Amino acid sequence: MLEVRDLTTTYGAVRALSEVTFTATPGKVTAVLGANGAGKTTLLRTISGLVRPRAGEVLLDGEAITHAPVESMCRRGVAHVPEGRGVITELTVEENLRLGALGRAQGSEPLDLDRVYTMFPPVADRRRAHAHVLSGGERQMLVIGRALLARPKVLLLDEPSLGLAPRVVAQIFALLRRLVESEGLTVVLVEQNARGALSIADTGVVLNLGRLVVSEKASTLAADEQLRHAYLGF
Amino acid sequence: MHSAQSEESHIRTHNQIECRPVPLSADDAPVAEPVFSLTDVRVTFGGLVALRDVSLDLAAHQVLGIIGPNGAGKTTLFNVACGFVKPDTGSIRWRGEQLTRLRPDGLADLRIARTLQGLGLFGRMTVLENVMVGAQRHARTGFASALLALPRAHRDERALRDRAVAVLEELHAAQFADRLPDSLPYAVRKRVALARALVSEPELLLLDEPASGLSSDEMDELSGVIRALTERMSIMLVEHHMDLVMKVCDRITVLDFGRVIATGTPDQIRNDPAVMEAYLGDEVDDEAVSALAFTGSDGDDARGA
Amino acid sequence: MQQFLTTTLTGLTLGMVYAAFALALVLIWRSTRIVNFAQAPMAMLTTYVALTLINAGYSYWVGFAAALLSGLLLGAVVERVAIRPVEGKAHINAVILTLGLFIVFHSLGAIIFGSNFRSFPAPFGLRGLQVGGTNIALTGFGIFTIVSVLVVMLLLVALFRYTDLGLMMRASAFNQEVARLLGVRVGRMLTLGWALAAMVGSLSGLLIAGGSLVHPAYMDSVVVFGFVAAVLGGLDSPVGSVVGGLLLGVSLSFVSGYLGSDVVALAALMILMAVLLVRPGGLFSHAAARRV
Amino acid sequence: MAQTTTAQRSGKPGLRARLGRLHQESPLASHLLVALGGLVAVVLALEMTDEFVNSQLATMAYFGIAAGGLTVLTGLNGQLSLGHGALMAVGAYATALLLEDQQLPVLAIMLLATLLTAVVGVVVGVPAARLHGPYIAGATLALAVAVPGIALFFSDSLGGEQGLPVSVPDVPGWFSDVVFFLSANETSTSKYVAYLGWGSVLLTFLLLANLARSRVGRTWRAVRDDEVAAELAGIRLGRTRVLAFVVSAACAGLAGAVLAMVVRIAAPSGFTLTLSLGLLTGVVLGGLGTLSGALIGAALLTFLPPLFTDIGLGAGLSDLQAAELAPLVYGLTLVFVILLAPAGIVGTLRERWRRRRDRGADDGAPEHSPPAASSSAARPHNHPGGNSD
Amino acid sequence: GAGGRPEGEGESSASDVGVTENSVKVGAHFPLTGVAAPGYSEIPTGARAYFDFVNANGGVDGRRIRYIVKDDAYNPTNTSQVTNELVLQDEIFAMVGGLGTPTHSAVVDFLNQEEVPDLFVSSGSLQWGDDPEAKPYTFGWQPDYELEGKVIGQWVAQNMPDARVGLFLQDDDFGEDGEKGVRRYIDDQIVAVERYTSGNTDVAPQVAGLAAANVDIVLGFTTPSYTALSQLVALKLNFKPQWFYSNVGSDPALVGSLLAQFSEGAVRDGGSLLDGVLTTEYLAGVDAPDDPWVQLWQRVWDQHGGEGQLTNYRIYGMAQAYTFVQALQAAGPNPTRDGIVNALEQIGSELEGPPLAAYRYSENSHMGVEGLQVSRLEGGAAEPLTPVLVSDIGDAPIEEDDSGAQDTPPESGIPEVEPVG
Ligand SMILES: Nc1ncnc2c1ncn2[C@@H]1O[C@H](COP(=O)(O)OP(=O)(O)OP(=O)(O)O)[C@@H](O)[C@H]1O
Ligand SMILES: Nc1ncnc2c1ncn2[C@@H]1O[C@H](COP(=O)(O)OP(=O)(O)OP(=O)(O)O)[C@@H](O)[C@H]1O
Ligand SMILES: [Mg+2]
Ligand SMILES: [Mg+2]
Repeated sequence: MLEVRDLTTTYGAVRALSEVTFTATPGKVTAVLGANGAGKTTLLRTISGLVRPRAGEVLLDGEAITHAPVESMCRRGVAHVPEGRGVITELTVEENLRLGALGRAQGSEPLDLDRVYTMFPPVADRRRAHAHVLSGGERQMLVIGRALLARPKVLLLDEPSLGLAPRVVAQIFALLRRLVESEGLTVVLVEQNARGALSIADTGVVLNLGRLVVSEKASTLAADEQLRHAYLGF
Repeated sequence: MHSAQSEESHIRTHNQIECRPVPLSADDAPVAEPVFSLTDVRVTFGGLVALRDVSLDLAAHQVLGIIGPNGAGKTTLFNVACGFVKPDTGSIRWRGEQLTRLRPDGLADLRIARTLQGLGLFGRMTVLENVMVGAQRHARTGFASALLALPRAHRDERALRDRAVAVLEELHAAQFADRLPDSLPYAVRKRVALARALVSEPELLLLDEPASGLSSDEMDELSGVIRALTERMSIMLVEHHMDLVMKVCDRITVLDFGRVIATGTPDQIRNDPAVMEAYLGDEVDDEAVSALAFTGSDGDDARGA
Repeated sequence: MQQFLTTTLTGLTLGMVYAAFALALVLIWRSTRIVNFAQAPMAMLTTYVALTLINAGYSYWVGFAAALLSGLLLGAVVERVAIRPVEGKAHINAVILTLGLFIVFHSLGAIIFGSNFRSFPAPFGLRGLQVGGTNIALTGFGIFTIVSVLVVMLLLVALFRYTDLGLMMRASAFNQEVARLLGVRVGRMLTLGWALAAMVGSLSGLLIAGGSLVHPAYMDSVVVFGFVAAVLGGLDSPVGSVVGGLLLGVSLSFVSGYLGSDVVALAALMILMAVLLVRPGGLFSHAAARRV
Repeated sequence: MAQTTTAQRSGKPGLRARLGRLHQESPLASHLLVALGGLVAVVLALEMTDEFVNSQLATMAYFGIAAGGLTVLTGLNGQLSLGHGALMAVGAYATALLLEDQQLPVLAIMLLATLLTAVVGVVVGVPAARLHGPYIAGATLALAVAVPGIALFFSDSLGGEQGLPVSVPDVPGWFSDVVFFLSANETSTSKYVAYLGWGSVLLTFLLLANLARSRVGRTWRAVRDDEVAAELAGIRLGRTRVLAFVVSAACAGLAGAVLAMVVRIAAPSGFTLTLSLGLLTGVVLGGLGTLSGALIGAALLTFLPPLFTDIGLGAGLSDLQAAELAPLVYGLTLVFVILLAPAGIVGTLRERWRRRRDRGADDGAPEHSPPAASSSAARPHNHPGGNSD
Repeated sequence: GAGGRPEGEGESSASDVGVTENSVKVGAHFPLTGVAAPGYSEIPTGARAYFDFVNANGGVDGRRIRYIVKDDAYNPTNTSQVTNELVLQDEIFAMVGGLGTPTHSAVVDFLNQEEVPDLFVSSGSLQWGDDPEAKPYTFGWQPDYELEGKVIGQWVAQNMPDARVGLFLQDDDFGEDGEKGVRRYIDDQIVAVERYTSGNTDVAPQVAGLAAANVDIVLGFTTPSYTALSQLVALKLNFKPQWFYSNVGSDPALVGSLLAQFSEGAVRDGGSLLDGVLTTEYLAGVDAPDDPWVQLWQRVWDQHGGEGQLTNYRIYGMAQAYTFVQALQAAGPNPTRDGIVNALEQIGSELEGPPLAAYRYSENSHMGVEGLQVSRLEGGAAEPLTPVLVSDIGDAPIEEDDSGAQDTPPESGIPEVEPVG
């Protein structure tokens, strides 16, 4: 279980997060929604320690990890798929995946890299190539696959559908559902594509200008036209 | 010029599904006189064939959408059109002329502009300066007048600035003129990138995933902008957001594994089973998903609590 | 003929020395993306450590080991104290920082050890070998040099190509943030990279010094030619830096012998330019990167 | 840009704002104004100080010119040159050779030396333009050590190791008259050379400031920030890089010409790697990409080392220890500046100042704030179109 | 006490720039840091020790000599800066012993223009003394390289007339002037010329070139470290010609110690490697501990030296300092800049001092020591093979003149020169 309590993060004078509190439960997908610049990315980066919060705390299974080093997150079972440039382009595709498996959660068995290749055939074709030759979508697939090789308990996804073909998005969402249901994975999903995200999420939280303004069951949120209009624009 | 015949035969050889390329029914927008066309373009990277004899046409003041699975070769197609990638075979025609020895830095003069799949903004320059760089083509004065800060250089500079401001205003981004791009929300940065492309007053605009990372609202806005732009230019658009593609494109070309598997109007494409199968469909390949779904894997019970 | 042979052989040994230095630069480049100009005076300091021990009566090999160890330590300390704060910042800042360290170590060396020429012993003979009555301009120490550089090169190749440690080091160099997210202890990797590089640098210092003279500036020309060798090879490739070192060593030896030693540096420039004109990323660079 | 800073430093907000506006309206006028102010300052400085300080200022002048050129190349165009000392050598040797036969007026000689170095800049810049980061560093490093060898190789015409003596031109009568009229001081040759040097500084900086502000400077920065995007905007990468290199080389050539007259000799050992690296450190210490930073860097290069030696001697060290101490302290200064003020002196001051201004008046009209090398202060913003209907 | 002449003969006063009632300020530029520092940086320590010795004994005419040394790192740009400091800021009375040809060239015009006596430049270039009209304030000190070349050339011509001669030269005025001198006698015997650039320590290609030309004797105009390097390469190539090194590079104590440490078996005793090597001498060095001058230097160094041993570089500095004290005494109780120059021109050639031969100072020449002798190194010491051979630049003949070698130092160790005029 991942709990976020009163999290406040600033960039210089800019307050990107103000006293955000929510809980992501195992076996559930929590969608984090909000307009551009609402603070979604900052939220995930604060959870995984890339940015240090001004105040508040992050608890993983009751243990405070607010100030734990970023490097330790993987081993604690928290995997973060960063927004955009998550591929180490100078390494080969396979090396990127090997790195993912190297940092897997404590006590977990390694997964065969081939599993990623089965899930994402375009990546498989390019396994010996340097990652910089990959197309935008192929990179995104690589990053997601790499995060899963770390066998996380908590998966933080920052706009995973960015640049992916609709079919692949469907595939990934299906995978997420499967993982959540059968493995009890905790998923925090940041999406610009609110409709898609809500369709697979159990709960949805909405950020606006760094504040958490709504926290609802996903189905309720999708049904509430007023909310949707006010914050999600669809 | 290629013939419709050859294109057709290609598609037939690679694709069992019959799909009728241009020309289409009479009520369609006329494609009679394409301003931009690629003919039999082939690109290989080592052993990988990224584009397999691709041909396509774009008529004036139309929007051509290019869609297809990831890695299908869409960006590569743009790269060919921009001179970043030299095709092994095939030719490019623009405004009735064959483009040989195309170089990216010559595009602006050819009145072609492109946005990048990444943003490619100049990080240490203000938004205004970013856009003014795009206006480079309109500059009239050279090194000497810049060195001596002659009045005409100053006038020139002001003209560039005015153009840049005008485009920024058009895209509702003028209030960010003095900011550095990194500090701006993603959607604004995307508009800045678009402004930089537009300020050169292109007649052909290549947009690579202009909607990625945008909210639905912003996407609506964007489609308005794109439609409005067709007044002034022809547009090629790579995008994975089908809502946007269907809304703004006059015609759509679908790539898969570097081949054209379909070309037609949005309606035709929407219902094309081959496209459905390769790209649009949302039925899930169960085998693939279970590969990464841990369960049933070699070590699923070893996972720590 | 004799002169040709001599020139080739001395060029070969010299090239190996450049290669050793280039390997150290490649190692740091691969693990932190920084070109370490301070490598030369760092190696100078560790060579003096060895010299001090040897002069105090210890055997050559004790000094040798001590120099390598102190190199390891010095590299780690330098990375921790000075380099860590600028890692991941503007590239030029790191360059200037290593230049600053260059000056600091240089004058420290002169202050601590004096700025006189001192001779440095070699563990093997310095007389040319005799092969069938003719003299070959290859000494026992020369052979030692060649062998040890090749061994180091192979070890580095193995480290980077086949081990997880090497992979993590490279990941840290390329993208610290992503590497952290993947659980790589980036700080440790960087320290390790510097420590290993400084050790290889120390080795090159010992090899250059062996059977020759040392003074606080004795590594200065090596930094130039070693860097040129590394760039020739492509900066990323251990094999490349050895090839670059040999190419440079042998050709400069010929230039010096047949054209005059004053144009040696000019020749180095020409060779570098010629190679970079054909391959802007060095001899062993990968295929041109995808730009868009 | 850098060119505003002189005005900025002079202080009162009212004046600054007015200057700022002038700067927007007519950059040339504001640059000229600053240059004129500079000229007055130069005359005052040279007339009020003794011959020794004059000579130090002359030294600072050639460092300043070269540093100005280098800061443009590295700061604005992102090319790292470790070989500017070699380009200075070209200018210096040209000056020495031209002054030898006393045919041309000194200004013409300086111009020719500058042009010649610019030509060499083309020769070096064309291949260098294809290179990146450490590769260009390597190539220019090799250049720095190779060029002195040329002087040795052609020792018949270039004087070999001993170098070429430089016969400093006589002070023209009108010049000493003007100086006498202004200050009632006599003009020695070394003072004349200092005037030549500072005249060159002002001219160079005026032109560089013009360039930096113009379209040309903008294309340089665009290439520095993103090559692909710059190319798509119609910028010819190679040509742009070469141009920046040539401009910078020309500055180095002029600096070399001044150096030759100040030092009165052009010898290979005067243009070692130390010179090239010194320039670079000066530029970074002062604040990369800013002309005022280049000037500060030049001052540091001129005044710091003797200061450290004197302090060392004053503390009772032996000559040798004091001599070694100077580089030690210099190196340490370098290290600490990079660690504590990575944006250099000017960059750091400017950032301080901006932060204070931001705190003082948070939503003042956005001024033309230069994109300084380091951080970008982001301000809160409302997302347009976020809270629509 | 020992301070030259009794006091009261003249009023001590601030007679010129840098001179006060009780002090005379002199300056020098040396490479104390950088590539050229090894060795050369010892010279000023010797000079300072001797000045301290003089000061401790009452100075010259009651004036202490204040000796300011500035580091130029062997870079003419720096030389020009530090000379400005010395002349304009420190206001020295005279420059004494500034080192290096390119470095000192940068300031020689300035010094003459400012009318600062520029005494005893530490370099054997001809330009310090061959044109007193152009450089009236500048004086050389050591034998010029051309003179040395002539002596070496004549010796080879007389003793090895059939030998194939190879030259191994430093690529600057040192090698060039030396070659000029040598060629006056054995132009036709020279079959190979190899030049090394200072700073490039790989001399194997050059030595291999000499070996390939099958030379019988190599004449080396090298610095000590390059002497050592060439010996090492010769060892590696098994190349065994007769070696003849110029005075600059033959310092047997230094080169011997450099060669002494090399690896087990290869070079155990460095001195022995130099056995049989020929060289020239104009100043007795540490290898001749019985020489009265060397005994004086040893005494001075023991009393006033800093760290380290007495070395030939330090002896060089002391001998220069000794000459300066002589000149200052000759300039009288109220020395002026012009006065000291004038004094040197008047009586410079009669000064009795440490060098084996006299100085050539006169109104027409500011050249330094006029001769040297050829010696052979044996067991780490030089054994003379010839009397002192004196000559001058150009085609002046070489003559034997041992008179200068008879000079011995005064008991007090401080010269006693009568004021001129
Ligand atoms: N490194 C930074 N420095 C300064 N401000 C920043 C930085 N990163 C983000 N911000 C600002 O913080 C706020 C929140 O940004 P964040 O990236 O978390 O938003 P987001 O919801 O992820 O938006 P998007 O949909 O564009 O990814 C924005 O105003 C943004 O401009
Ligand atoms: N320079 C290159 N070297 C090798 N392979 C390349 C290169 N450029 C592209 N490729 C490969 O060619 C294929 C097509 O890439 P491209 O970028 O055109 O795909 P795309 O259709 O734009 O995909 P996406 O929708 O994911 O952006 C990919 O498999 C990619 O890995
Ligand atoms: Mg985000
Ligand atoms: Mg793409």
